[in-house]
Order: sequence, then structure tokens, then C-alpha cells
Amino acid sequence: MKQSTFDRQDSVTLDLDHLRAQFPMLQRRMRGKRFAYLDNGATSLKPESVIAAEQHYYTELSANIHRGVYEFSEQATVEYDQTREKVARFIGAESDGSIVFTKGTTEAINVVAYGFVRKFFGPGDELVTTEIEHHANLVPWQEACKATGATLRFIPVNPDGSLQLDALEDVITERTKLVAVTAMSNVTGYMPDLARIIAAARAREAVVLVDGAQYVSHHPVNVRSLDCDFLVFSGHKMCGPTGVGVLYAKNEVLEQMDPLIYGGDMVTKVRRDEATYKPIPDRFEGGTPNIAGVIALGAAVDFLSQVGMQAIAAHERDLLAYMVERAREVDELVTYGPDDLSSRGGIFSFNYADVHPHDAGALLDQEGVAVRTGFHCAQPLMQVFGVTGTVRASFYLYNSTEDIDALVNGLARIKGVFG
Amino acid sequence: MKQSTFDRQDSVTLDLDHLRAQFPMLQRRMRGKRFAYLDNGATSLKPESVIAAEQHYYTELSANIHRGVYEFSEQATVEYDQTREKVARFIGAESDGSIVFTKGTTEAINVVAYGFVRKFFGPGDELVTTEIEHHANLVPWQEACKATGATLRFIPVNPDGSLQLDALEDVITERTKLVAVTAMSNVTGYMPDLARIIAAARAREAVVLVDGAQYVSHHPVNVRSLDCDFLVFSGHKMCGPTGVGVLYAKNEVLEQMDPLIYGGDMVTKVRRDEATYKPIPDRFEGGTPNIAGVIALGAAVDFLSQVGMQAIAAHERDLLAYMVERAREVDELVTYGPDDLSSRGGIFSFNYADVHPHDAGALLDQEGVAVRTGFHCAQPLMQVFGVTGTVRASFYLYNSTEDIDALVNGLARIKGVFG
Amino acid sequence: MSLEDDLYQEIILENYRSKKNRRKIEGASLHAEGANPSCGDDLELFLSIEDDVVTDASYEGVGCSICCASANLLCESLHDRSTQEAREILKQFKGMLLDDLEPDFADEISDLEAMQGVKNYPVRIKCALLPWNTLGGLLDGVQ
Amino acid sequence: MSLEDDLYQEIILENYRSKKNRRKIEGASLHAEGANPSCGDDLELFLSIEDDVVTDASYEGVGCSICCASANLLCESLHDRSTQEAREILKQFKGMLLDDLEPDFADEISDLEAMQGVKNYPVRIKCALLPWNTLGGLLDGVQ
Ligand SMILES: Cc1ncc(COP(=O)(O)O)c(C=O)c1O
Ligand SMILES: Cc1ncc(COP(=O)(O)O)c(C=O)c1O
Repeated sequence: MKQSTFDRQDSVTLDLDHLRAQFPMLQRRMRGKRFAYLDNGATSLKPESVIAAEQHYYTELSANIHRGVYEFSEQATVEYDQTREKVARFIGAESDGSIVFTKGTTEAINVVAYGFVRKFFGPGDELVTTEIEHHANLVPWQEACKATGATLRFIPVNPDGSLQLDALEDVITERTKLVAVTAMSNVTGYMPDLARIIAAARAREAVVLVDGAQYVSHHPVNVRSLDCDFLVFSGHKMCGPTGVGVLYAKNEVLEQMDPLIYGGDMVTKVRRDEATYKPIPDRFEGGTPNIAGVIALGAAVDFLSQVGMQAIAAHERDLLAYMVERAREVDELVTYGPDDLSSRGGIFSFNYADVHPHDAGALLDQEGVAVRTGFHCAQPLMQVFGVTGTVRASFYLYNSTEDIDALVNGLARIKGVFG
Repeated sequence: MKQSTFDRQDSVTLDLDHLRAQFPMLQRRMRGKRFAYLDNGATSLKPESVIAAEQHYYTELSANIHRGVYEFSEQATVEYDQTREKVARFIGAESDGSIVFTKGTTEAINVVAYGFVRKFFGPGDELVTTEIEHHANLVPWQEACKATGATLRFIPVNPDGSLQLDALEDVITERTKLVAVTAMSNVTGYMPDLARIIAAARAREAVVLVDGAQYVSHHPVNVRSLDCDFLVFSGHKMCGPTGVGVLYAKNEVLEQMDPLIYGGDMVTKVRRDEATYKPIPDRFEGGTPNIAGVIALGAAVDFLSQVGMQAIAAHERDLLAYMVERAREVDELVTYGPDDLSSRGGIFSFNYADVHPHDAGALLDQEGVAVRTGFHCAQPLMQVFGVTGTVRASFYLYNSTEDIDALVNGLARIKGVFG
Repeated sequence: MSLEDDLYQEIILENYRSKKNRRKIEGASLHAEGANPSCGDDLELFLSIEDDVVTDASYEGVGCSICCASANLLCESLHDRSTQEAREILKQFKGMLLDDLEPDFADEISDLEAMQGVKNYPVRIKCALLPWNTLGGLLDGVQ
Repeated sequence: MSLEDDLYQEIILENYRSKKNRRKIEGASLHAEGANPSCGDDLELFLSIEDDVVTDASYEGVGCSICCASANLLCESLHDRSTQEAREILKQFKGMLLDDLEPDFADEISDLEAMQGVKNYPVRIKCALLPWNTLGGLLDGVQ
């Protein structure tokens, strides 16, 4: 999963003009200016093929799946199930793993927090996470630990937002039952050495959840070589629609878990007082799912696969290098994250002197530059940095050095107002 | 909520041609035949305005909501919040009630099952429901009762699928803490006298959840006059998109509840070991929501309001009457549900002699007629009827007597094969 | 092709209507239940086996015409077969529906080929396979 | 109108930069915290009240320029006002931003009008209102 596995000679260069033409949002202007979308960490823009796939469902099928005995319902069911296969292939999930569709990364993590942690943990058990996590990969564990009496422990963090992996053996012990860690920080882009963390967890027979919300959309992933038990990610950050996410789980773990959502479509027999449940993964998909969303997620996976995840990762690495270089021109910039760019994905967090991020973001907006400002759902990491927020520029396949230039030029406007 | 409140003189007749022209699916043919969509109980077709609203989000905004300091994110946030107001108006929710967006009815019920029942119930407490419920309004209570030691009780059901309301006082007692009941059966269209049930619950100070998945999309609703504590329904059954639903809750009840989904966007302060949570309703919307879905749900509410819920209900009443009349011509039909049509919404369940519903549905499909077959996620009611399944025709605003004629004509094909 | 030609052809309807094998075998050597929760098919399959030969086969339960016809054909085709032969028939049947393979059933059980049309109706394949998958489970228990 | 004219005009920037009221009041009669969790603004407001008159007002914490400028203007405008007058200023300020009402502040506190441009930037309204809503909570406690 580390970038060292990329062979630059292999990586195809992206045909940016061709790619950008497929994104309707990139044809828009913002505040009358060329639109520089640098908020991909929050959500991605959508290519035409994904928008068309949603529309295709509503205008050509529109039926509910399962149990439909008519043409359009059958076809919708087939397309829904095909996405499960596409997603499985996309992350290298073999037959010993399952794809569960959720509302997003957040719900996926909660499925594990309830169905696994709350079911099996008790006092004395430990759950290991980090202070660089998105709240989605922290708060559910806090509550699950509170409910079960288990203890939450943290892999220590360095002042630059990287993890102190030398301390792994101290934190991950025989009491550790789950290690939940991000594959890529949504604040700094830092990508911990997952292989090392997972090896430490395996040595203690702890189960591992990887938060792939930022990583999976930008890098090739293979859950088999990674050997995690859970991988969670969101459709909307990977050129897909809002309202759909993925919980990948190893079958042997998923089999033991209780479902979070009970209702129709996940039961076999229902009597007045009790019900029996379908096999995995269906047992974890109660209720009418986001059918249009799942089908469109399939189109997003097709799109990304066609562009090539190696090429996307390489492109973003180039953009980050360019960003860091241009940032050197601006003395007022305070930046966050490890200096070693090889440990980082395409995210660049900064502050302009002591200007509040909100003010900086509002002025960049006027220049057509969309960035995110604030604590990025990562308050513990903000405390590590001793700030209340940052300005975050996050890249994706359709970004170009022009977008970065627009950002750097926009800084002049901040200087103009705040000196 | 009973149809008796409709004044037929008030009800505008629907301009069917005009309405049907707005639904792209109705321009399609199925198996080469005119498409008679009679599976509205499973999900509804979508008008152009709803499909356009989804597309509008993806092609003109596409940004994540909350905390965005740039134009498109601000606009997306505004449109997301507007839907909350539209939905509140649509069901007559005043300022003492909240709208929480969920994935669907099923998730909404689970939010209550976890955050209210599992939090507050214990041995000796009773939860009252019925055998006519959709599994979504039964299985979550079974599991919550199992987890808490509470007891699940049932309002007795008549052989025709109506409820024995004379027994209310026996079932709803001082031990009853929650009454969960459907506003309309998805199998028979039966609409229990909610006013009476809610009065009985109020007399015992029990909280009331109304499953409006079938009702809200077809009838005017006013939660204030109904005086329920919770009302749940799904966007996809009301001309809206898949993957979005609504939990309406009275604030005084919602305030006491724990959230189901923990993560970003529902917290105020997060420290390593604990978090504090936002006020309601935000506290119940962890993670990036189905933004496109919520915005398109707003368009669906606009569409339905414009057509008029009174008119829709009256139209479906006419269709049901016509259906029942035409069904009399076919001796082989066995029908389900109360004879009193005034207690029923636009749903018609039947079997053709002893032909398995699956076979009947497959042959109707060949005639362009889409119906649902099976147990309709309502196995306990199937047991009451002593069948394993039924064929269900369910109507909506765009259906016409032509669709019903197509169904009745299709029965001849069943006769041709099965005699 | 119409549904009547493909799916609801005479052989299938006859097997669906036949009550011959629709019964319990008291004291059956093997029996198991199989269900398709999504369509409500729910069958119990009974086998009498003596000296590794199927001496009787029957089924009970509810299912659509395709499912019941398939179950009846299954019972018919197993009579006097060894468990090894039964496994071979099962393999051929599944190959016919799932992998589009041309089946090669012995003449006396060639009625099984009538089910071939089901493969054009993806949702009905699981109806046709339910009794056979149940058989598979039973045979896996015999070594 | 550019953002610089509307939002980042000189009066607002001066009030943002001013450190005069950016301090704790030890032994304040009233103090309360207010936060906009979504943007990270987090302020504490202090009031000294003697005989129903505000003798001192101050704030501490973090917030964007609009929030801090608004807090500073609030502190400036409350000096020597009765709690009743403070309520009236609060009402006018909120009316200006939320209901598009033309404010009618006394001359010596007419700098408050500089915040009027914020109403064109919906997401910033809550930044400007944070100190005032906190004040509202404090005054509600005084009867
Ligand atoms: C009465 C009733 N309740 C609940 C549901 C579940 O709704 P959803 O699948 O949208 O969560 C349905 C849908 O079939 C229903 O008809
Ligand atoms: C690292 C990380 N984890 C989890 C999430 C939560 O994802 P979602 O809001 O789609 O559920 C995010 C999204 O911001 C993220 O960046």
C-alpha cells in the first residue's frame, strides 16, 4: 500500500483535457472565475458516466430489487448485484470476503462498532486507534468502549501528525481486540505504514479495521495483500454518488457479527416473536437500499478502473510536489504534515500567518478556489497541532497545476486584506 | 387520517395525461407491451423534476455540505436544509418536532429501536405492535425486546387482516411504553383507526410510532392532529430517490434519545476519550448524508404538494373501487383485506386459484403488467391468511383504469397456462 | 419465444401437477429442508437409500411451478441410481442452468432437459435449482 | 460588491485587530461560552454589571475576523448601558442581519452598522451572531 510500490515508469500519464471534459462541474465557473476545485477530501466531483448511471436507473428501471418478477425489477437486481462484484474486484476482495453496502464510511464503521465491538468486548479488552483519525473512526469506538467497559488506546502521534510506530508493541498488546486506523489522514494526507501496523495486530491476534475513506479513491488497493479484516470507504469521495458506502469484511469475522439494521430483506423467516436471518452479506443490508446510488457506484468504479489507480496516485503525487514547491514562495504559510512527501497522499493543509481559516477560505472562494477550512472532523489532530483549524487543499485526478497556481495567487488576496 | 375527512367535492380530479407525461418510465414499454406499473407499494416511479433535482446537484453543486466556505458548498447546504423545511411543512410538523434524514423507513425505525427502546426499556416494560406490520416495523422491536428483556405484545388481528380495536384496552396497559403501528398495511391497504389507537396509547402515557411508509406518500398527513411521537417514511415510495427516508420525532422524545450513528457532523467537541454532541436533529445525522437524495426528496415533496395529496388519495380510492369491481368478474380470484373499502388505501392483494404468486406474476410481466408477488415482508400476516404469498397490485397517482384492465386481461393468460 | 413455450411447457406443467412424489417418506434415510427466502419457496426433500442406491425420493412443501416441477423431475430421475450417479445428474443439471452447458442425460431421464429453458429467466433459475441444491447438501453428507 | 467592500471593510478589520476588549474579566458578574461547532468559533463573553448597568464587557477565544469583530463591537456598544438597553441593541442587531431591517443605533454605536454587509453572506451570519446569541443567553438569566 506504500507508494514505494509504484513504478513511475509504469504509470500512464493522465490525459487531463480528456478527463476534465467528462466532469460537468469543471465546465462551471465560481464567483465568475475559473473553478479550481480543491476540496476533494470532502467529496469528489462526478463524471458524466456516473450521473448517467443514476439517471439510467430512474428513467429506465426505477423498480425495487429482490423478489421482483417483472423485467425492470429483474434488471435492477442484476445491476445492483453487479456493483457488488465490481467493488470486490476493485479492492481485490476474494471469495473469503464480503461487500456490504452502507450509507457511507460512517455507517460502515458503526456497523462494526455495534455488531462486533459492542457484541464481543468487555472490561479489560482494548481497542487501539490514533489521534489522527477522522471523528467517524473515533467517536463510534469511544461510545462502544463506554458501553462495554473496554479501553481505548492510542498509537502515539508525532508533532507533524505522523505516528510513532516504534511504540506499536507497547500499545498493541494481548488485550487488544481491534485496531482501527486510517489509511490516509484527511488533514495531512499522511499514510501510515499499514503493513507494519497490521503485522503488529496480527501478532496479537487483533482484528484490524482500515478507514479507507481518503485512500481507496486515490490509490490501488488489495485487501488480500493488505490482510485487513475490515476496509471502509464512501462512494461520494470516489467519483460516485452521495448516500452509498462500502464495508468490506472478511467472512469469518462478518459471520460472527450481529446486524445493525433490522428489517425487510435481511430475514429468512419471521414469526410474531422472532426472526431468522439471511446469510452474509444480505443480513447486513436491511431495508430498501440506495439502489440508484449502488448502481452509480458501479459506474464510478468502472470509471476509476479505466483511468487507472496507479496513474491517479502518481498524478496526485506530482501535484503535491508542485504544491509544496510553490508554497515555499510564500513566507506567511504555516504547513502541517510530515516533510517526507513519500508518506503522503494528495492533501495539503496550511494556515496563512494567523489569519483564521474561515477568512482565508472565504477570500479564496472569491478567486474561484474551493478549499475546506476548519477542523476537518479531526479535532484531536488539531490539538496536536495546537490550532483550531487549517485550510485544506486536496487533489484528485482532474486537478492540474493551474488549480494550484490559482490557490497560490489567491493567497495574495488574503495578504491584501490581512497584511 | 381516515378517509372520512376527505370531501369529494373538494378533491380536484387529476389530469392524468399531463401527470403521466412527466414520468419517463411511463413512456417505456415492458416485454413489448404498454407498461402497467402496479408495484407502487414497493417503490414509486419518479417524475422528471425529481430526476432533474438529483442531476442538478451533481452537475451544478456537487459539493459537500456544512463548513464549506465556497459558493457551491454554501448553496448545497441551503438546498439540503430547505428540504427539511419542506418535509416539515408536508407533514404539518410544527416547531416542537424535528425532521431527521435517514436511509429509509427501516433505518428510521432502527434509530428509535436503539436510541429509545434499548436505552429506556427493561424487563416488565411492554412494546405493542401488530401482526400486520412490515418486517421493518417488527424485527427491530423483537431484537430490542430480546436485548432489554421487555415484552412484545400484539393487537389481535381479524382473519381479513384488520385489527381488533375493541381489544386495545387489554393490550395497551400501564406497562406499555411504546406502540408501533402502521398507518397502512403494505399487503391489504388496510388503514387502522390511528386516532383510536393513539388515544389508547396516550391514556397509558405510551409513546407512539406510526409507520407511514405506505400512507404518507398517498394521503394528506398532519402529525399535530395525529399526535404521534414518531412518523417514519421513505423517499423512494413518494416519487423521491432511493437511499433517503425521514424520521419525524417530537422534540421532547428525541431530546432524550441516544444517536444510532456516531461520527462527523454530529459532534461539537471531540477529545481523545470523549465527545459532546450537537443539538437535535443534527445529532442524529452522523456522516456525510445522501445530499443529492435529500435535495431530490425536496423536489418530490414539491411535486406531490402541487398535485395535491387529497386529490391523490381520492384518485386511488376510485382505482381501488374499480379494481374490486372488475375482480368480481373473475371467479378464480381469492382476495385479501377488509371488505370495507373505506378503511383501505390503494392496494389490492389476491391469488389466482392455487397458482403460485410467482407464476402469476411472471405471466403478468409478459403482458407488461408489473406487480409484486411473495410475502411482501409481512410473513406474520401471511400466516394469518394461511398462504405463503399473494400477488399485489398497488396504485399511485399516475395509474389509470387502463392499468387495471391490463391486469384483469392478464389473468386470462394465467388461466391459459394453469387452467 | 413466449413464456409458455420456454417455461410453462407441457412437461413442466405435468411434473408440477404430479402428486406422485409429493409426499413424506417415513423413516427416510436422508431428508433436508431448502428455502429461497426471497420468493417463499420452501421444500423438504426425502431420500431412501439402500446399499448406496436411491430406492425412493420425494418432496413436500410450497413452491412455484418451476420449483415443484424441478423437484418432481429430481425425484423421478433418482430412482435406482447410485449416489455417485445422483451426483453426476446434479452436476449436469446445474451445468445446464448455470454454465450454459449442453446436458447429456440418459434417455429415461431426458425429461430433465425440459428445464433448460429456465436459464433464459435469471430469477427463475434459483427456483429450479432449489431442490437440487438441497440434494447437493444431502449428498455431501454421504461419503 | 467585492468581499473586501462588504465584509472586510476597515471598521471590521479594526475591530477584529483590536485587543482592547480581548481579555478575561476576573470576577465578572456574568460569563458564558458560545460556540459554532461547524466552523470552530468558540468564544467566552464576560459582563460586569452594577445596579443593572454594564460597567465592563469583554471576550476571549477563537473565531474568524467577522466573529471577533462582532464581539469587539458588542463589548464597545454595551458600556454604560442598562440591561434593558442592551436587550434593545441585541434585538436591533439581530433584526439587521436576520430580518433585513434597517437598524437605528445611537450615533456613538453606529459602527455596529458596519456589520450590515454580512447579511449578504449567509454562512457568515452565524459568525457575526455568535457573540450576540451568547449575550442573549446571559441577559435571559438576568430578570
Ligand atoms: C409499511 C412499510 N413499512 C416499512 C417499509 C420499509 O421501507 P424501506 O424499505 O424503504 O426502508 C415498507 C416498504 O416496503 C413498508 O411498506
Ligand atoms: C478519513 C475519513 N474517514 C471517514 C470519513 C467519513 O466519511 P463519510 O462522511 O462519507 O461517512 C471521512 C470523510 O470525510 C474521512 O476523510
